[in-house]
Amino acid sequence: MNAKTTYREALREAHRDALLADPRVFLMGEDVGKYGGSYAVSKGFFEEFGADRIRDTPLSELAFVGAGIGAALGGMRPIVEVMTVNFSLLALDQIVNNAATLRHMSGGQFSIPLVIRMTTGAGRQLAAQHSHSFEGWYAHVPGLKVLAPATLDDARGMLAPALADPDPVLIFEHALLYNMEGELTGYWKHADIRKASVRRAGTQVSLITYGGSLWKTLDAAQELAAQGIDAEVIDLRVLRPLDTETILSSVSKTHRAVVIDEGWKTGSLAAEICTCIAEEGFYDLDAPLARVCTEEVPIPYPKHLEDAALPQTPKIVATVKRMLGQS
Amino acid sequence: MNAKTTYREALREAHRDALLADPRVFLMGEDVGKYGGSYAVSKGFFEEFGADRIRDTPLSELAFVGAGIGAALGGMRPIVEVMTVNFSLLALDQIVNNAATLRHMSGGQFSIPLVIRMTTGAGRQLAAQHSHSFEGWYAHVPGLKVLAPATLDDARGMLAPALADPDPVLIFEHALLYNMEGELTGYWKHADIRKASVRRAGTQVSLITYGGSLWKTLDAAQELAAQGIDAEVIDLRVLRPLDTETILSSVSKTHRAVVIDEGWKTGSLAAEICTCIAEEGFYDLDAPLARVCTEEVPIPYPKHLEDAALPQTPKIVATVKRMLGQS
Amino acid sequence: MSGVIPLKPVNLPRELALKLLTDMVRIRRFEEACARLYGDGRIRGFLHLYIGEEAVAVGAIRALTPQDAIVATYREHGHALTRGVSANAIMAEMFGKQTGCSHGRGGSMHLFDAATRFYGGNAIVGGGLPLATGLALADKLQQKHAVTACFFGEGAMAEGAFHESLNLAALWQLPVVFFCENNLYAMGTALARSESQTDLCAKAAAYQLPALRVDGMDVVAVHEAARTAVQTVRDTGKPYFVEFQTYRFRAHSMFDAELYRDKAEVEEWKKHGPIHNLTGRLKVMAWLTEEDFQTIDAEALREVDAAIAFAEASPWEPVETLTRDVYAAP
Amino acid sequence: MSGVIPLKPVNLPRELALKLLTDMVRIRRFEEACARLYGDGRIRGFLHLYIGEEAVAVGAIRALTPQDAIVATYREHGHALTRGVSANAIMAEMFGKQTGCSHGRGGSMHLFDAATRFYGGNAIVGGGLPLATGLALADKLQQKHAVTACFFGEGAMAEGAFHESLNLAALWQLPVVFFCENNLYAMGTALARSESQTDLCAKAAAYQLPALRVDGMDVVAVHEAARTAVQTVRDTGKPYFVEFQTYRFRAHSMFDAELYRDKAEVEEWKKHGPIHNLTGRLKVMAWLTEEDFQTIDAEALREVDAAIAFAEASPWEPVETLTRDVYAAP
Ligand SMILES: Cc1ncc(C[n+]2csc(CCOP(=O)(O)OP(=O)(O)O)c2C)c(N)n1
Ligand SMILES: Cc1ncc(C[n+]2csc(CCOP(=O)(O)OP(=O)(O)O)c2C)c(N)n1
Ligand SMILES: [Mg+2]
Ligand SMILES: [Mg+2]
Repeated sequence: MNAKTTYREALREAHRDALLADPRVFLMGEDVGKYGGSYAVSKGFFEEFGADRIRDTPLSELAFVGAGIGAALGGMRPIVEVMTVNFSLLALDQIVNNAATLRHMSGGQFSIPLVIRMTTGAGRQLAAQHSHSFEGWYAHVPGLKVLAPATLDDARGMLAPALADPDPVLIFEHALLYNMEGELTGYWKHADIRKASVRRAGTQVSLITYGGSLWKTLDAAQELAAQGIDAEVIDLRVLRPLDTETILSSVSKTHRAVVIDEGWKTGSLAAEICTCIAEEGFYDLDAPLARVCTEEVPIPYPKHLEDAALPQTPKIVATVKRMLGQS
Repeated sequence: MNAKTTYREALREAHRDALLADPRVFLMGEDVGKYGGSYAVSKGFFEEFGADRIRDTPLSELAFVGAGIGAALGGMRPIVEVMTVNFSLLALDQIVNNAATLRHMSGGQFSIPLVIRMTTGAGRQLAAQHSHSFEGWYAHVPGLKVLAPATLDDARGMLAPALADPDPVLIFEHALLYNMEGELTGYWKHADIRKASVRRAGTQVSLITYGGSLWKTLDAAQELAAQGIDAEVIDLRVLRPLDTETILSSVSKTHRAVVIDEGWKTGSLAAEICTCIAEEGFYDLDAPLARVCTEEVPIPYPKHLEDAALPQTPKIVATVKRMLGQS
Repeated sequence: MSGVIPLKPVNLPRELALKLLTDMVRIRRFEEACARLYGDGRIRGFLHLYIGEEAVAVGAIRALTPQDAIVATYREHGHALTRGVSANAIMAEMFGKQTGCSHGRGGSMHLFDAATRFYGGNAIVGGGLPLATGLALADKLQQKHAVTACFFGEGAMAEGAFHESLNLAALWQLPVVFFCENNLYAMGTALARSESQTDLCAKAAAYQLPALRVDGMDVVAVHEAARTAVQTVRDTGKPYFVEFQTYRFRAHSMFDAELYRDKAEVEEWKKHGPIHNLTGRLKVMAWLTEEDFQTIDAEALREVDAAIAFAEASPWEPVETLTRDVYAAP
Repeated sequence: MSGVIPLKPVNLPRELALKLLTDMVRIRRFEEACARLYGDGRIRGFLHLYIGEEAVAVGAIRALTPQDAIVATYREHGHALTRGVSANAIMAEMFGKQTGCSHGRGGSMHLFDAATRFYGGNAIVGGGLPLATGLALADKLQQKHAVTACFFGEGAMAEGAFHESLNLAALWQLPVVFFCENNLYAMGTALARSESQTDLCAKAAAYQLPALRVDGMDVVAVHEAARTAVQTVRDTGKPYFVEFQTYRFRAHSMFDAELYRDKAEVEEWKKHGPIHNLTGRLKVMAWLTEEDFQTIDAEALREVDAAIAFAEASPWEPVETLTRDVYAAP
C-alpha cells in the first residue's frame, strides 16, 4: 500500500481508475497514445484501452480542446491533455468562450463536465516559448475551476472529483514534479477540490504558494526554522475558486504573508492572493505583503539565468528575513 | 483648433497623420478597408491610401497578427487592428510567443516595432463572448507595452509614440468611448506612453482606474465631492509598464485607495495595483484596499444584469464611503 | 450567382413544400419584427438578420431528425425557429426576459435549447466548428446514430478553427454535416478578398470530405441536398460538406453602412428571393393560391405578434440571480 | 517512401555538388557531437536532431540568395549551419554562452542571426508560418525582391496557423516558399494518423498554391526543386509549396522512447541516407574519391571540435544582464 511511487505514476493510476470506472471517460491529446504520452502519464494505455478511448490527436489544439468541450456537452467525460500550458494559448478561445460560458449563456441548460490537463512551469532550460506559467490566467475566468496538485496524494486523488464535477476543471501539473518520489498517505482517497491545505503549521509568517513552488517553499520554511523563524506554508491546491478562508485564517495568526508563484510578478496570481489579504485581512497585517515571483523576462535558456529568473528557496528565505527585519 | 471632436475622430486623425508621415506605416485588420472599419476609425482610408496600406484581412486572427509581427521584423511599421479583444485570444500565441519574446530570445538582434489596436470592454449588451476586458492579461507579459487611452487627447496623441517605440505596443480602446465628444486640449502633441495621469487632484482617497472606467470614476469623484469627500482620480493610461511612482505618491498623500477595473475581480489588473500598494506603500495606508471590478460572471445580455455585473458609479461611491466609515 | 430556376417543378410532397414555405415566412416575419423592435430599442446588442437566406436553414434543418444536433452562429434566429424552438421563447430571449430560450442570458447571438439539441448561438466566428466535432464524437462513442449539423458562413472558412475541425472530423470519421452559408460577404469582405481559393467545395476536398454546391435560394434544392448529405453521414458515419450559395438582403448587423456592395447587386438578388422563388413554383403547380399564401403569412404575423406580447409580458430575471449558472448549483 | 535512385547522375556543377556534400557532412558531424554533449549534460533543454534529413536544409537553402529570409523550427541546427551561421556561434548557443548566435538566450530551439536574415528557431509548431508571411509582406511592400523560405514539419500542417498563413500568402501574393519537411512523424504520430488527406500537395492546392513533391533524401533533387520554386516565387511574387519526403533517423527529441515505429523501418530508411546517396553517385561519376570524402569529413570534425572548444572557452552572460533585451535600451 504505502510503497514508493512517483507523481507521474500517481497520475497514471488516477487515470486508469477513471477509465476503468466510467465508460464515458476517455483521454485525448497529442501523443497520449502510441507515443505513450509526452510525460508518460498514459504509458501503456493505448494498448490497454484502445484507440477510441486513448485518442491521439493531430497538432490542432483549438479543435481538439473544442471537441472535448463538445464531447462533454454531448454526454461524455473527456480528459483532454494539452501537452503544455504553452500550447494551450492556441485553444484559449475555446476554453474561455465556450467551456466557461455555455452554462451561463444557455441559462443553465448545459453542463461541460470536462477535465483539461496540462503541464506548466519552467526549470528545464526550455527557454522563452516553453516555460510559461499561465495557470493564473485561467484562474481569472468565471466558469472554470483550476487545480494545481503539488503532492503525490493530490496527483492521485484530484482527478476523480474533477471528473465528477459538472463544470470544466483544469489541472496544472508542474513539469518538475513528474519524477518526484514518495509515498501515498491514503489521504488521496478523500482529496477534495475545494480547500487549500496547510502543509506546515507555523506562527510568524504565512508562505502561500502552489504547484512546483510548494517544494521550494517548504525548503525555505525548513531553512527559516533552522534560523529560528517559524513559517506556515499554505498550498493553495485549488486556484479557482480560491479558498480565501484558509488564507485569511493563516494570516490572522501569523500577521505576515509572502506569496510565492512562478508566474511573472506583474499581474500574477500572487497579486490576487495579496489583494485578498489587503482587502479582507488588512488589520491582521503587521508588515507589508511580499511576493516572490518570476522576474519580468521571457525565460532565458542557460541554467544560471533561468535559475535567476525563477523563484528560488534563498530568495524566499531572504524575503521573509527582510520582512522580519532580520536581513 | 479646439473644435468639438470625438474619440473616434481623434483616433482617426492620429492614424491619418501616421499614414501620411511614414510610408512604412500601414493598417491591417478585418474590415478596416472597404467596410470602413468596424468602429469607423479608418473610414475613408481605403479610398485615400489604397488597398496596400489599408489592408483588409480574412477572418484569420492568428495569421494576420503574426504577419504584423513578421512585417515589423522586416522593417515596416504595421498597425494591426484586431476588431475586439474577444477575438484577440485567437492570436494570443503569436503575441506572447513571438512579439513579446523575439528581442530577448535573439539576444537583442531583433526589434518588433508593431502597434496592435483593439476594442475592449462591455456595456453594449453584447453578452458573454463579446464583452471581455483582457487588457490585464496582456499587461502580464514582459516584452509588451500596453496602453489604454481614455481621453480625447490620449486617443489623438498616443499612437505616434507607440509607433515610434521599437517594441510591440498594444492599444486598448474601450467600446463605449468612440462616440465620446469633447475638445482636444493641445496636450496630445506631447502625449507620452510612460506616465499615469492625475485627472483630478484630491486628498482623502486615491481612485485608480483606466480606460472606460475613468469616466465612471470621475463621476463618482464628483458625487463624493458633493458629499464632502475629496477623491483623487488617477488614470493609469499605461498598463505596462505600470507607473507605480504616480500611484504610490498619490497613496502617500491620501492614505486610501480604491482600484476600479472592468476586468473580472479575481486576477484582475486591479489586483496588481493593489499589491503594488500593499508591498511598497503599506505604511502609508490607513484602511484596507478595495476594488470595484466586474462580478464573477460571463457578462449577461439584458441591460439590468449587465449593469449589475460591471463597475458603476454608485458602487464606487459606496465603496469609498464604506472605506471612510460613512456608509 | 444562383441560377434563375423560376418555374422548376417542386419534387416534394405538397404538404412538405407548404411546410417549408411556412417556415420561411415565419422567419421573414419574425426578423422583420426584430428589425423594428431594434429600432425601438426593445432589442439590443448585436442583431444579425437572416432575411434572404431563409431557404438554407429551413431546407437543411427539415432534413434532420429530433435526435440530431445543431450548432449555428450569431445569425441563428431562423435555425432556432425551424428547429422548433418557439417564437415566444426566441422573442423573449431577444428582449432579455426570463422566459427566453436562454433565460435571457444570451440574447440574439446566443439562442439555446437543450430539448431540441439546439446548441446555439456562437458569436465567435468559427467557434462552433470544434464544438460540433465534439458533439459528433460524443454521439459516435455513445452509438447514437445522430448527425450534428454545423452551420457557418463562408468567412469562417479562413479561420484555423475550420481547418482543424474539418481535418479532425474526417480523420476520426465523425458524423458531422458542415453546412456553409455562403452569402458572399463576411461583414464587408467579399469572398474573393478573403479566400485565395474561392471554390469552397475544393477546399473541403482537401480534407477528403465529399462536397455539394447548392443554390441556397431554392429551398427545394437545399432540402434535397441536405437530405442526401445527412443520409450519407448517417449511413457512413463520416462528415460531409455542403455549400449553400445565398445572399443576405440586409446589412451585416444593425451597425453596417453597407459601403462595400452596390444597391443594384442587392436588388438583383432580391429578385431570386427564396420565398418568392417557392411561391411562384407552387402557384404554377396549382399547389398554392394567393389566398393560401395570405393565410400562411397572416398566421406568421399572428405568431410574431403573440411572441412580442409574450416577451413584453414576461418578467426580467431578478438582479439577485446575476451570478447563477456560472457553476452548477452545489 | 523515397524511391531508390542510387546511381542517378548528379546534374550539378561538381563544385556545387561537393559543397552540398560538405554541408551535409558538417551538419551530421555537428549533431552527432550535440547528441554526445547532451549525454554529458553540456547541452540542455530540448534537443531535436536533424540527422537523416540533412539533404532538405542543404539543398533548399543553397537555392537562396543572401537577401532572402529564412524561418525555421526547433529542428534548425542544419538550417543555421547551411545559411552560414558559424558552427562556433551555434555551438556556443547550445551551451548557452554569451558568444552564441542568440547570446545564449535561446538555446537549441532558438537560433537567430540577423546578419544572414535567419529568423530562427521557433518552438511553437506552426508558429513560424504567420511570421514568414509577414516578412514576405514587408519585403514586398519595400520592393526588395527577396524570398522568404519557411520550413515546417508535416505535423504542423494540421495547425490552424498553416491554413491561415497559406491562404494569406496566396491571397496577397506574397513571396514565400513553404518548405514542408515531411519526415512522416510528428513526435509519435504518423502522418496518416494526423491528416485525413495525406497527399500534402493536394492540401496546398486548396489555397491555389503550386506544389512540388520531392525525394528529400536526394540533395540534388531537393536543390533542383528548391531552385525552381524559389525562382518562380521571385519571378511571380507568389507563394509556392514544396513537400520534401524525408525521415529522421533519430528520436524526436532526447526524451523519446520511439515506441511508435519499427526499428526495421528506421534501418530501411538509413539505407537511403542523404550523405550515402550523394557520395555513391559522386564516386560513380569519379567526382569524389574515398580520400576526398575523408578530407571533407575530417574538416567537418575539425570544425565541430573547434566549435566545442570555442563554446567551452566562452563566457557566460553575467546574471546582472538577466532582464536585458526585454525591451530596447532607452
Ligand atoms: C473570431 C471572430 N472574428 C471576428 C468577428 C467579427 N465578425 C462577426 S461576423 C463577421 C463576419 C463573418 O462572416 P461569415 O462567416 O461569412 O458569416 P455571415 O456573417 O456572412 O453570415 C465578423 C468579421 C467575430 N465575431 N469572431
Ligand atoms: C503548438 C505546439 N503543439 C505541440 C508542440 C509539441 N511538439 C513539438 S514538436 C512536435 C511534433 C511536430 O511534428 P512535425 O511538425 O512533423 O515536425 P518534426 O518534429 O517531425 O520535424 C510536437 C507535437 C509544440 N511545440 N507546439
Ligand atoms: Mg458570409
Ligand atoms: Mg514530422
